[in-house]
Parts: sequence; C-alpha cells; structure tokens
Amino acid sequence: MRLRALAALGAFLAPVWLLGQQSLPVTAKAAASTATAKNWTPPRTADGQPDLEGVWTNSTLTPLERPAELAGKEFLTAQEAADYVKRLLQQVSSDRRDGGPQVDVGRSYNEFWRDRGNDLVADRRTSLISDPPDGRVPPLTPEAQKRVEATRAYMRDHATDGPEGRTFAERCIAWGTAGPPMLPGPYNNDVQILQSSDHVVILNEMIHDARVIPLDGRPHVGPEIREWMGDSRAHWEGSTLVVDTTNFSSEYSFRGSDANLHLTERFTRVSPDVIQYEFTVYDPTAFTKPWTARVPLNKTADRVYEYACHEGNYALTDILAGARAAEKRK
Amino acid sequence: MLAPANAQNQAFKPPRTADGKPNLNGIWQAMNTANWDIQGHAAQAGQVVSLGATGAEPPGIGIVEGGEIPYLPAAAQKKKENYANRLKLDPEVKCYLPGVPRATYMPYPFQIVQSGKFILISYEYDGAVRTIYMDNPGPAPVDSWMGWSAGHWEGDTLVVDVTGLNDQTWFDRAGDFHSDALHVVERYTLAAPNVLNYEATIEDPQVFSKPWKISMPLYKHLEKNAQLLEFKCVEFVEELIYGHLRKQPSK
Amino acid sequence: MRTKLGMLIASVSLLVSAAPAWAHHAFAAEFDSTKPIKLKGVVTKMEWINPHAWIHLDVKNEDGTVTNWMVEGGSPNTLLRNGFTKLSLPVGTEIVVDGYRAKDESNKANGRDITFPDGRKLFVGSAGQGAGAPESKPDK
Amino acid sequence: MLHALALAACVAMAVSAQKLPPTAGGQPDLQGIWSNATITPLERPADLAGKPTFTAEEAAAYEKQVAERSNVDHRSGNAETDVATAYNQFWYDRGTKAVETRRTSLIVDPPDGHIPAFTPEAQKRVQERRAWMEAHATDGPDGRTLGERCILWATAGPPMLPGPYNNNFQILQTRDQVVILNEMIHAARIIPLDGSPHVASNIRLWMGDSRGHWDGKTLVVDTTNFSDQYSFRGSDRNLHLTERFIRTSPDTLLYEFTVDDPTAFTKPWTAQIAVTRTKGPIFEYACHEGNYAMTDILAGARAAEKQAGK
Repeated sequence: MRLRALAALGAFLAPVWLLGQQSLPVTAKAAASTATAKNWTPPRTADGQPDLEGVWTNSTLTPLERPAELAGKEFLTAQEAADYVKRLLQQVSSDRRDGGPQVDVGRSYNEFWRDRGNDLVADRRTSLISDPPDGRVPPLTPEAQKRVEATRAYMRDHATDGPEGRTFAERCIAWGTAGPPMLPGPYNNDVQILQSSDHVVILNEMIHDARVIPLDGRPHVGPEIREWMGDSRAHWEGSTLVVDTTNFSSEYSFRGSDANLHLTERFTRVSPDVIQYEFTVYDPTAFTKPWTARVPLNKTADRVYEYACHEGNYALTDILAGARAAEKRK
Repeated sequence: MLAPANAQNQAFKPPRTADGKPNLNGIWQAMNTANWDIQGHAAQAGQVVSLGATGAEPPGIGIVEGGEIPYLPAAAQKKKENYANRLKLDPEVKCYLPGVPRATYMPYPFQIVQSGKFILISYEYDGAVRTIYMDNPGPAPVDSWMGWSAGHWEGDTLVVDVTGLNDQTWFDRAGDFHSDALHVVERYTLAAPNVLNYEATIEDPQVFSKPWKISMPLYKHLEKNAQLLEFKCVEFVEELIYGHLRKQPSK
Repeated sequence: MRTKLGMLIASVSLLVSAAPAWAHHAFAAEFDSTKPIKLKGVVTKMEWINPHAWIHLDVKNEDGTVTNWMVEGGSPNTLLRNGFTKLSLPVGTEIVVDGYRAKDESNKANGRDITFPDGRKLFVGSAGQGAGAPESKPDK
Repeated sequence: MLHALALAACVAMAVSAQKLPPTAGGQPDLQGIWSNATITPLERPADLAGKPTFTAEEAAAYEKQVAERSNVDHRSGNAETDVATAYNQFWYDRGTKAVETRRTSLIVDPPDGHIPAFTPEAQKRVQERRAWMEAHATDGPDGRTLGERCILWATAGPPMLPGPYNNNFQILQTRDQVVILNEMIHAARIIPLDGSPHVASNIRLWMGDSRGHWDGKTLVVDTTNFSDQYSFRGSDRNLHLTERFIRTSPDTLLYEFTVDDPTAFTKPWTAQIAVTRTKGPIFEYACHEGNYAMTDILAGARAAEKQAGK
C-alpha cells in the first residue's frame, strides 16, 4: 500500500521534459486568430452546439513555468522571441552529439521522431501558466512537499527494482501530458474532439486515452470510485465548453497534486483554427493556491494514430533485465 | 439468428441525429460468451485451479454463422496449439488491445459517440478506442491493434470497413486467430430502440478458405447515469509480465 | 562507475531540467553509455509499434555468422504524419546504426543515428521544425 | 415406438383423462408436482423371468416382500452390512406400490424386460470404466460416482427413474417451453417447444440438449448432445433419448422413455413409469454445498494410507 502511494509520485515525475521545452504554437495564423476573436462567431454543430470538432495540436516551445532567466518578464518582444526560440531549439535538439556519452544516450534518437513545435505561444507569454502572475506552479503545502520528496526518494532508491520504480509513463499506465490536464510534450501532441448531442469525447493520442464526457448535468460518480484520468462532467457556458474533473486516483499526481485534485478545463473556439484551452488546478491539500495555464490548440489536418503503449513496451523489460544483468555481473 | 430482428427492423423507425442519420449513440454491450469462444461451446473447467467456479468457462451457442470457421488446414492446426496454450498466448491475458471484432463482444460495455464528422467507439476494456472515419481516409499507413476504420451509411446501416489490423490479436480466448491480411466489414443496424444488430464479415485468405460471418444483437445500457469507467489493466499484469525481472530481496 | 551510472539514471528520471530529450522512457536506464556500438546490417523487419519503433537487422559478424539485432527508435506516429508507411523501410534495406547497447547485453541498441551506407541520414531533421519527410526517405 | 401392449394400456388410461381441462394456452395440462416412486424394478428380476405381469394377489405379495427386504430398520446383519444400511427407513421414500399395470419390470421393450446386450465396444468400455473406478476408488474425486460428486444424479436423468428418495419432479408449461424440474439434484430442464434445432454437435452437456413438441396429447421430448462423460446404463455420447409424457387421469401421468444408442446397445429399449401426483413443494437439494462426505471419503483413504505406511 505504501509502496503504491509512493509510486504515485511517478506521475508527478513523469513529465520530466516539460520544464525545458514546451509551449503553444504561436504561428502567425494563431496570432491573427486571437485578434479576430472578438468579432468572430464560432460555427455550430448540427445539434446547435459550438463546434469544437476536429484534430488539434498543442505543440509549442513555451514552457509550462517561466524559466528563471525570464523572471519578471511576462511577455517577449518579437525579436526576443525569435532569439529565444533559436536558442531553445538548439538546446533541446537530439540531433547534436556533444556533451559526452551519458548525455548522448539520454538523447535517445534523432529529432526527426519528435514534434515539439517550433514556436512560442502567439501572445509570446513566457510561460503557459497565466496565474499566478509569476508564471510558476505555486509552492506545495508542507504535506505535499513531504509526500513528493518521499516518492522521489523511493523512485531514486528503487529505480530498477521492479515496475513500480519506473514512472507511470514508462509503465504505460498514464502519460504525463495526456492528462487531464493536457500539456504539450515532445511528440504526438494531438487531440481529437468529437461531439454528440449529449457527450463530448476528448481523445488524446497519448496513450490512446479517450475521455467520454457526459453533457447532461449528471453528478460525478461516488467518491469510492477513483480513476487515473478522473471523472469528467461538462457543460456549456456561452460558447465555452467547461469540463469539471474530480475523483482522481490517489496514485495519480499532476505536478504534486493528490486525490483532492479538482480540475477545471475550458475550451473556447476563438478562430477557425484555434481553441483556447485553459485549465485551473484546485487542490488545497497539495498547492498553497489554485493555478491556471493556457495552451492554444491549433487545428491540424493530421489524423490521430494509435499509440498502443503497453503492447510494444520492450523497454521496461530491457530496463529491468539490464539491472538484473548488472547485479549478476557484480 | 438475426432474421427476426431484421424483419422487425423493416417496421422499426430508428431515432435520428440532428443530421438525419440513425442515432447509434449510447453504451452498448453484447450479452453472450463469444469472448470465451466464438464457436458454440459447452461450459468447462477454467485454467487456474484457485479461481474455482469464478474462473470456469461459461457455455454459449456461438456467434459464427453456420457454426464452423473455415480454417485452412495449417491454420486449423495452429488454432489447436493456440487453444492448448491459451493461458500463455491469449493477448487479453496480457492486457493487450483486443482488435476488431473482438472488442465488440468482450464482457465490457463500449460507447458509440456519433458526430456529424466521425464516429468514435470507446471500449471500457483497456481504454481501447477507434475512430471511424466517414471521409475515406485511404489505406492504413501501418498496421495497428485496433485497425483503420472507414465508415459509410448503406441506408440505415453503418458499414465499417476495417483494415490495417496486425496479426497479434485473437478472436476469443479459445485461440481463434488471423493474420495481418485480416479484413473485417462490420454492419451496425438499429433493430429496436435498445437493440443494435451487429454483423461482421471476416476475410483473411492466409488463414481461412473463404469469408465467414459472425452476428449478434448488442444491447443498450439503460441504467440511470450509465457510463464507462476505467479498466486500465496494464497495472494488473505487471507482475505477470515483469515479475520475473524483479530485484530479489535476498540479493 | 556503477555508482555514477546509478546517479545518472536518477538524474535523468528525476531532475526535471536535465533531460533535453526525454522520451517515453529513460533511454539511459535501458542502454549503456559505456557501450557505444556501430552496426551495419540489413533490415529484416520494421516494427511500427509504440511506444517506440524497433528495427530488426541482420548483422554479419567477423567470423561470418549472422546476429539479429533490434534497434529502438521513437514513436512511429510522428513519422506516419510525415508520410511514412509500413512500406517505407523495406526488408533488405542496408543501414548503419550508431547507438548504445542494452544494459542486459542482449542484442539490442538504440538508434542514436541511423544512416544509409552512403552516409545519408534515415531519420533526419525535425518534424516539428518543418523538416518534413527526409530526402533520404526510401521509396514508399 | 411404443410397445404394443404398453400403448394399449396407455390409451386405455388416457381415455379417462380426456375431460381434463387444457392449459390456458390450449395445451394438454401436465403441470403439477409428480412422484415416480415405485418398487417395480427397471429390469425384471431373474425369479420372475417369463412373467411380464402380476395378478393382483401376486402384486400384493410382492409389495409385502419388497417392503420387508428393503426395510433397513432391522440390525440383523454384520457390522459391514449395518454401516452400509446408513440410516433409518424413515429417511427413505421408495414407494410401496408396484406400478399400476402390475408389470414386473419398468422396461416394456424388449419383452423380456431387460436392457439389451451391449455392443462389443460398449462392453469393453463399460468394463474398463468399472475397473478404473475400482482401482482408483479413493484416489481423488474422479474415482467416485457422479452422484457422489454432486455432478449428476443417476435417476434425475434424463431419463428419470425412481430412486430411494426425493422422487419428485415438477412440470411447468408456457406456450413456448416446458420446464421439468427434478428435485434431485436441483436439475431443471427448460425445453423449447418452438421447433428450434439442437445446439451444435460440439456442445456436449451433462443433461443433453432437449427439444419438445406435442404429438396429439403427448409431450415428446427429444434429447441429444450428451456429454462424453455421461453414461446412462452404458450409453455413450451418441445417446438419443426420446421421452413421452401423457396425462392419464387427474392424478396420474404415464412417462415413457426410449433409449436409442446404436454404438452402445444392440437395439433400442423402452421403459414406462406410472407417475402419480404428490404434494409439494419441491425442496432445494443443494448437493455440492453440503458434501462433507466427499472430503471424508478422501481424507479417510489418506488416513488409511498413513496408517498402512507406519
């Protein structure tokens, strides 16, 4: 039991890459659509709902949290942004072979396999987090701090003892950026939205996670039912789809959250090609205050492909087998 | 088997979505034991002694039209071997995605979400999911577990052409299998307010001597606030798959 | 060395900013940075699977025997969106793999760089950077 | 199929039942709780060879003789006999009467009142089976009878025969099916009357797959698909059983069954049992749940081995 709780921290640890490199696609098109948002009326589905359907990508180089070097600077100028993007792309590129073998093996494979976006979010905000204004995840509560450190220590001490020492992503149980909430990752940042008269489906390519969300006003499931992706309910506020998610598994942790995580996601189509996606994290036992991030979803003509994670997960076997082989050699 | 329902269908006027298509939205489930064996089968003892009656294999009259699967001789032999080793080889044991058509008659509900542009089926088992493209998506780029689904309407029947299926899935727990040449054509027809007739034609010239058909009614979940819950089974099979690689405490 | 390696694993999986190329899993936990390896061989199978694609190739050893190696790439989905299909890396294609061998000393490695014998890169550029399909992409 | 003589008797009795009301669905009404208890044996005893029926006096004498012989309340035998006697007569319900026709066997065809000879293969199979059971009587559960294992009760059938107790069954009818619920061992057959075919031949069932239809006032039940492991008096998986139920009076049914199994018996054979209405209800016979005896039998054998080993 204790072991499981500890392993839970893995989810918090999973999106390791997030800090360095993600963000909203801030293409010129996206920027333009924000500008037109005021006088633009979103199309409706045959049922008369605002139409959010299609495949969307949240690839961006803008990081979730504002990097220390940009502290106090909420937005970049166009020139600053161009320089920053250039530097980021160079920094994260896995095509480079410098830095020695340990860094090199960590870069895994060529950049060609990735799809991290090539620009910042349209408004050139320096973090996806819009509140608090410092662009950082608020401090954890003392209990959460303790819990996260314990998990981190467990993961460190038992990294290759068994599957539980690996992250949930490595175990193909939950993907750090598939959420909810959804964040950009290094590849497969694709989300397909479908609407019927009484449900909306949010299908994240990673790791073939589909949330089928009732729109009929029913209550959440009982508190004894806990799920990795939580229990989502949606309703319309004007043209905005509001998704309310609770009942998260006590093993799940988003950036340090616990079973009390209450997540609100808001989807607003602001132009033909952009949905403004905003999520707010409420979890008074984990964070000292709520926090909010904004991630534009950009329309793409691509399709979502199957990401059958567990079925081909040779790597988990290899990691554990490698550790056993090392013990034997000792 | 479906004849009465089809006859009924002539009189039955299906409810329609806003864009005029038969409304297939809902949570559906097969009420049969085809997942144990798509052919007719008597009950028998299970594979795991400690499970007792809870692990025993329930009987069923089968969903294969005509009763027999037309295996080629070598394939019939392989099916026998699969059956003998089913506890080890059945992909469901390892929590692998079930493929089509097996996902339809597993003992878990699934939900059809029908929009004007796509139809998506979300299966409770392993969170398996398929998008049925109504815009002719072309050939599958690669093979996958749940395949590549292209749909169209023939009258009030949703016809789904499924290709791009890999050779890793089975039809049931009894070792009935196919190759990556599998081609499945599914037909979904509302037969009554809460009954969806399902038929699938199975074609795979590497394994079967001719195409064959399965059929069954699917029933709608009418419970108040029915919804799919998570059955993310990966965690449940880690000990089975990786347990032998665990660090031994003594060492 | 072992200790250092252990620390590396920890740093890759735990230290948030230290892993520029974090993938589905920590490659440093699977592959040994002290065992760089270069394989020249012929593709026998391409597994277009997730979480990562695996290329199987037959490599001729010095003594004339042949060993089948498995080489790990990234998620194939990105490639599919760039026009790759299951026909894009046909059996029989000759490739050169530069990577690191698996820690369990099985015949597996990561495909750190994969090239054709003439030096053209197989998976080149970045999809995200608009590189699109590589010029070296084999015939479909 | 009916033996000529039996048919005559049957028809004679049926006449008196003609005025019985049908079910609401218009079918002959077989519903109710019935008992097939009788002291008439399935096969004609050797000392009655050549005597197919008793006179009334002979029948009375026979009933008295059987009552004395089967009374287990005496303690006159040795200890082994005594323990096999098990418990008092009070627990039994074997009937006290010979069948109404005063026949000396339930089997009406062949006329000698005996089960026909086995085919050579069946003979061999039955002997091998018997030898195996003897050799492995207490090795494990499969060395015990299906009755002891609570899998199937030999007289609950199909076909149904009288046994020493709980000889009760209940018939329920709807338009489309008839249910035959045998108290032993809570076995209910729900038999379609809609003309649907038998299940696929690879589906083998302990109680077989039954289909019914009405032949005039007679309910005919046709059963196939028996399990390989089931054997009724030496039958094998090819057993094809036909049962016929006809109401002969307000309080009687005539039940007849024909066993046709060419790979087991050299010819088909038929038995008839007069069934009488009895007071209910049918009680639950949950056999397996309280089957301490199986544990005791096996534990006893293990204990004996231990002692022998010492």
